[in-house]
Amino acid sequence: MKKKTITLKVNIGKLKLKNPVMTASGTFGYGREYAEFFDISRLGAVVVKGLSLKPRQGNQPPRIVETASGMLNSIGLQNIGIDSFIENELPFLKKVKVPVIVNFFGDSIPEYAEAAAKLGATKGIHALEMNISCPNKQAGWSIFGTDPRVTSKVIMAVRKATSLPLIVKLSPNVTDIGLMAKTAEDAGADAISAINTLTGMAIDIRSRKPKLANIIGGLSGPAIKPVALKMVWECYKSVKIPIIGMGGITTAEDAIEFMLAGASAVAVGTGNFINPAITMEILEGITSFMEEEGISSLKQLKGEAH
Amino acid sequence: MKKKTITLKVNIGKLKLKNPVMTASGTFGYGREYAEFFDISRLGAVVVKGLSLKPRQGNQPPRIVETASGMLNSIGLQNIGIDSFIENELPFLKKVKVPVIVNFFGDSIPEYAEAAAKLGATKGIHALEMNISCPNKQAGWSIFGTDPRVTSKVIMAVRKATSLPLIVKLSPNVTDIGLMAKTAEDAGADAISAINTLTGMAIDIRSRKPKLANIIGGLSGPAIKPVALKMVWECYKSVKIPIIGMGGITTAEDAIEFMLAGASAVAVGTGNFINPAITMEILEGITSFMEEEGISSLKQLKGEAH
Amino acid sequence: MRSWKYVLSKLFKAVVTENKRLIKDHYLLTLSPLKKIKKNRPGNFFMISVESGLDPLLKRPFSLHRSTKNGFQILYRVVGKGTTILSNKTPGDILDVIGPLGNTFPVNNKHRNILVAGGLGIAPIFGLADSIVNSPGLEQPLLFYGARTGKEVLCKKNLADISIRPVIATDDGTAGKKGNIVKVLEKFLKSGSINVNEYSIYACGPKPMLKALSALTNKLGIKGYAALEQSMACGIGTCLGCVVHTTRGLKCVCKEGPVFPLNEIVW
Amino acid sequence: MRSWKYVLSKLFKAVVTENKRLIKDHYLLTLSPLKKIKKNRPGNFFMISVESGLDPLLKRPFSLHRSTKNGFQILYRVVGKGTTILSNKTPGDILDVIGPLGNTFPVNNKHRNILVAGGLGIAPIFGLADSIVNSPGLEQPLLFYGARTGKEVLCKKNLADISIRPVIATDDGTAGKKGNIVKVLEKFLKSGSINVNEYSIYACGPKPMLKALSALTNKLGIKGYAALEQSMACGIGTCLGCVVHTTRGLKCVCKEGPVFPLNEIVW
Ligand SMILES: Cc1cc2nc3c(=O)[nH]c(=O)nc-3n(C[C@H](O)[C@H](O)[C@H](O)COP(=O)(O)OP(=O)(O)OC[C@H]3O[C@@H](n4cnc5c(N)ncnc54)[C@H](O)[C@@H]3O)c2cc1C
Ligand SMILES: Cc1cc2nc3c(=O)[nH]c(=O)nc-3n(C[C@H](O)[C@H](O)[C@H](O)COP(=O)(O)OP(=O)(O)OC[C@H]3O[C@@H](n4cnc5c(N)ncnc54)[C@H](O)[C@@H]3O)c2cc1C
Ligand SMILES: Cc1cc2nc3c(=O)[nH]c(=O)nc-3n(C[C@H](O)[C@H](O)[C@H](O)COP(=O)(O)O)c2cc1C
Ligand SMILES: Cc1cc2nc3c(=O)[nH]c(=O)nc-3n(C[C@H](O)[C@H](O)[C@H](O)COP(=O)(O)O)c2cc1C
Ligand code: FES
Ligand code: FES
Repeated sequence: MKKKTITLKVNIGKLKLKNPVMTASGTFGYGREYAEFFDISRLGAVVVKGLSLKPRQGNQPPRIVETASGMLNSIGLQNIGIDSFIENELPFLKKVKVPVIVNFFGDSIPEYAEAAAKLGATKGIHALEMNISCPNKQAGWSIFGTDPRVTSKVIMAVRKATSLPLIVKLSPNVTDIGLMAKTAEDAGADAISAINTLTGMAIDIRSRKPKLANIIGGLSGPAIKPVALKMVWECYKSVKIPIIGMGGITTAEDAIEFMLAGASAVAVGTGNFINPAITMEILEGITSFMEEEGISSLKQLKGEAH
Repeated sequence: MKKKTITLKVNIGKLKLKNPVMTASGTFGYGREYAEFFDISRLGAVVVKGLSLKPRQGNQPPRIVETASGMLNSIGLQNIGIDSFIENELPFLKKVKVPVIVNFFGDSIPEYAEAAAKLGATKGIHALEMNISCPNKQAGWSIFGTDPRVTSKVIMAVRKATSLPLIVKLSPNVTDIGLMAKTAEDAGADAISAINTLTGMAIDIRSRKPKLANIIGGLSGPAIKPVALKMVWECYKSVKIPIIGMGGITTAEDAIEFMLAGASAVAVGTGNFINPAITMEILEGITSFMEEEGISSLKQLKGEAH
Repeated sequence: MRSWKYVLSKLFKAVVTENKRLIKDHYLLTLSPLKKIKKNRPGNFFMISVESGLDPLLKRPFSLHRSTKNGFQILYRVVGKGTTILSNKTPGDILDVIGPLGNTFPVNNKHRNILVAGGLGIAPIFGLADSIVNSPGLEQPLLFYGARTGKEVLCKKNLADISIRPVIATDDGTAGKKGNIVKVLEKFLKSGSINVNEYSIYACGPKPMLKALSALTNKLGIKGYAALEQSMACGIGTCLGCVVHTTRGLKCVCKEGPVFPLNEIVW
Repeated sequence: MRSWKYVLSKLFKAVVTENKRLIKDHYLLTLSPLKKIKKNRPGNFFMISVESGLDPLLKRPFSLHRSTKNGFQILYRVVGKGTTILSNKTPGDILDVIGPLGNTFPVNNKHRNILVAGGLGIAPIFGLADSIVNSPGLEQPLLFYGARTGKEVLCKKNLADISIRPVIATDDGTAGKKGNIVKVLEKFLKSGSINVNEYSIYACGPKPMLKALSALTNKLGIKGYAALEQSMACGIGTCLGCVVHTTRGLKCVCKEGPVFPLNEIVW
């Protein structure tokens, strides 16, 4: 098969991407730092750090602990706020001409809707990714991602507030992720992203205290890949909307596994910390794999392991 | 602190153990093979491979896939059945004089109760560990471990059937493990063990098929330790009965982390495969740690990170 | 407290004394255990830790290739993460090993023994040949050896040293006959001059080869054994991970094998 | 497709040219990048992959100790898994590195510069001393250097080579004064002959030392800077994992530091 017949193009609902490799929220900042390592316009999309209406300080340090083939973080959704993002960060991404997906969250249903409306009215944002799943919960906050009735309500509110493609990012810390995916689809999501981090912790045996100031953090990296892959598999069985797969991807092989499980596109998170140019290596690897296997379009991979 | 003042003794309800290090079900067979590597009578207890009333064939091979710092298994509860265990395996364990905890399961509530009654009537069994959590579900089987109402019913039935110390082994694949632990406590469990494996999968990108014949398997090993530790932490907050902590333990430090999170004892699973004498190294390491830190009893560690 | 160490026997540390690249991605590893280990026999295997960290996590199984004065040898091919790391070991490196594990080839003292190796299957089969040659009273075995290409025919010198002249077949015909070694064996067994009741077969190689071989031996009613492979976690029969289908139900390759009667394997 | 590589600049492979054990668990690693890297300055650090596998997963941060003709040096102490692996590297091994990262010590051209190092804090502080000595027009800096014991006083020869005679204090008095280096500095600063407005302080060392130092500098109103440490994941300001409290809110050590004004750090 000749190289030129291969296309990496993929559609996430109305969102058309030149390739399926994006960055996972919270691991790529607002894109600027990685531009020192590679031409970020080559990415399928940049998904920015989760934003809220007001800037947030996040949790106390220490916030990072390494674990076996993984890491815990308890950043706690520190962010510069939507206004500052639009003013100070978005212009750079626009100039680079890379599709921008804005990850966002709120503390209440009206806040979610207001954030979505504000972002939806901003030029240069190509899709919204709604984080209902961050494990750094404050005051029962996590119910947005774990109680289907609340999940449904908050998604419907956001859906009404914006016409941008709406991706709902699911929490893996639930009994039945398929049900959560279906809930999101029914409430109007255009796509699912799965998974966010698993809740976890680590303890310092000398001080006898949790290693994270926040006690509990989110586990990411290769350690969680088998869990993430299985959850994408379950989501694919339960919904028709596209899925963005993530959780421990560090190689093209990992990315292809997620596509075979049902993902239309993939996001790389912790992998960026191991190798800042990892997304480009994954992109190359997917292309080589398609060449070797005589695959011309990602459609020939999506869900093929089912 | 002098060495002789240190005691590793621990009580799991009525069950008195000389030390807190046991083996996790399914990773130590019925004890015989490991006796070639060390004196297994030194263990706090041996927890045997999960038994059912009738022998079981389990799932099709392949059943094992290695993952980053972990492994997936889909053994599917293959076992020789309770009768054969009592006749062919228990006598060996009795002779060794090591406390025996029998892990068991059933396909229905009456089967659970019958198995418990039979095991409870057998001399030489010191406690029962009820597996309500194996992820290799067949025909909705997993509801025993994920639906609190069913969990409660099956535990109450088993509780009635035996007076042996009853340990309920929880599934991590739930939204709220604290709730499951409380359900078990209220239904009459004498102790909790946490956690069983996380559901996961892996795909072979060349054949484009799941690597396990059963598609889905259970993830164990160091990769899951942060998740397991957090779940033990949650259980400790929610119940008063003792907790046996497990999930990724390979060092004394890991074991101590679980105790600080609230575990009275620990079990080592996948670690046995990496090093068949790992339990002895962990036992030694705990003793050294206590010496160094001037700790005379494990009570001074239990839950101390809260 | 520390007294548990006395029972350790199949668990040992071994020092790498040589790790020689034979061809391309094939290596010969010579290990010298740091303590006395149990006697090992052809068919047995060892579980080797290639890494002291947690990734890769599990030990890797490798057949005993050959016993040496101070230890034993492993013949291996680099196929993935673990074997890549192994190939970078240098003399002096120390590895954690368990073994010898598994059963052995049940050599028939009265029969003429036919050995069949496919590719890396020569790893245990060479050791078997060596042991038969060195057992007084046993007839010199016959060796049928298939490989992808002439360059991948290994152990030539060592086989010559024990006076075994293998019948070779390669996929591309660059050594011996062109084609399938099982076909070559079939021709031999079906030649008029042979009484199949006087022969036993011992084989190791890729699954398709063994499958074809068992079809052949079942058809001819000739007794045969093959060493199988399966993904393993424990290597000692406790995880139940390494099962294969046999006429007597699922059996663990690590404990009830790796050698199984060809007529009991369900493919 | 492959054109992304042109922008790679802070990501490079470096070959280990030397990895010398200085004392006990202290090592000096000399790296030679396989391509031209950005100019690095005192205070900068590098994120180094000690392993190509997935455990340990994250790169480790190490300060620039000293630039060399073909690369740079890292002075490090073995404290855990990653540094243990690093200590086993031998010449010829190749490591993935990113850097130089972070800010630098803002040396005051008009002041007399006082450098304060505690323990391994000498790693960046030596580089700073070297660069000040080699900057035409800058006065010779003063170095106050505290260590646990005389044996752990490092870089003696290198300091002599650039004509710096450190004021030393050790916890056990086996070298220099017995006691706390900050106390020694305090005595110096409070001695009648010193005008604190003509001095700037640059420090690196354990947290308690820096805390005491900032109390001192704040009290005396003397300008000072310290290089801080915090657990890191990305090293470039994207994960927000490495924050510390400052009077201007939470700041990333990797991007907004590692060097911070002493009077802005909230302990
Ligand atoms: C009893 C036994 C004896 C063996 N003896 C030898 C020997 O003498 N020489 C030798 O080179 N190899 C031998 N093998 C195979 C060897 O164990 C594998 O090649 C090795 O585990 C691969 O490890 P890896 O990390 O490099 O590959 P991985 O990265 O784990 O996998 C790479 C590829 O190898 C395949 N693979 C993984 N494990 C096995 C396995 N157990 N059997 C077959 N394929 C596998 C995978 O499916 C994958 O395609 C034996 C296996 C068994 C079970
Ligand atoms: C900007 C910066 C510059 C540094 N420069 C140097 C240097 O020049 N020389 C040097 O020897 N070390 C330096 N460090 C510290 C070094 O990064 C850690 O010692 C190293 O990461 C430990 O890795 P490990 O895997 O051996 O330890 P781990 O097994 O990860 O941890 C072992 C112990 O070290 C502690 N530790 C882990 N990470 C850090 C850290 N980032 N800072 C402090 N303690 C830590 C842990 O809490 C634990 O107690 C620097 C750190 C930073 C942030
Ligand atoms: C440091 C860090 C910060 C993160 N911040 C966010 C966030 O703000 N919003 C969000 O939806 N997910 C966040 N995540 C989750 C990642 O986007 C991703 O879902 C998860 O890490 C799994 O992917 P990985 O294993 O490739 O990292 C964060 C993850 C990490 C490691
Ligand atoms: C191969 C294998 C078989 C297992 N079989 C059982 C079982 O029969 N019953 C059970 O309750 N748990 C079973 N488990 C789960 C373990 O007992 C343990 O809960 C889990 O593996 C986590 O601990 P680890 O990370 O130390 O392995 C099995 C685990 C493995 C790896
Ligand atoms: S590998 Fe565990 S039973 Fe065979
Ligand atoms: S280490 Fe990631 S922001 Fe500093």
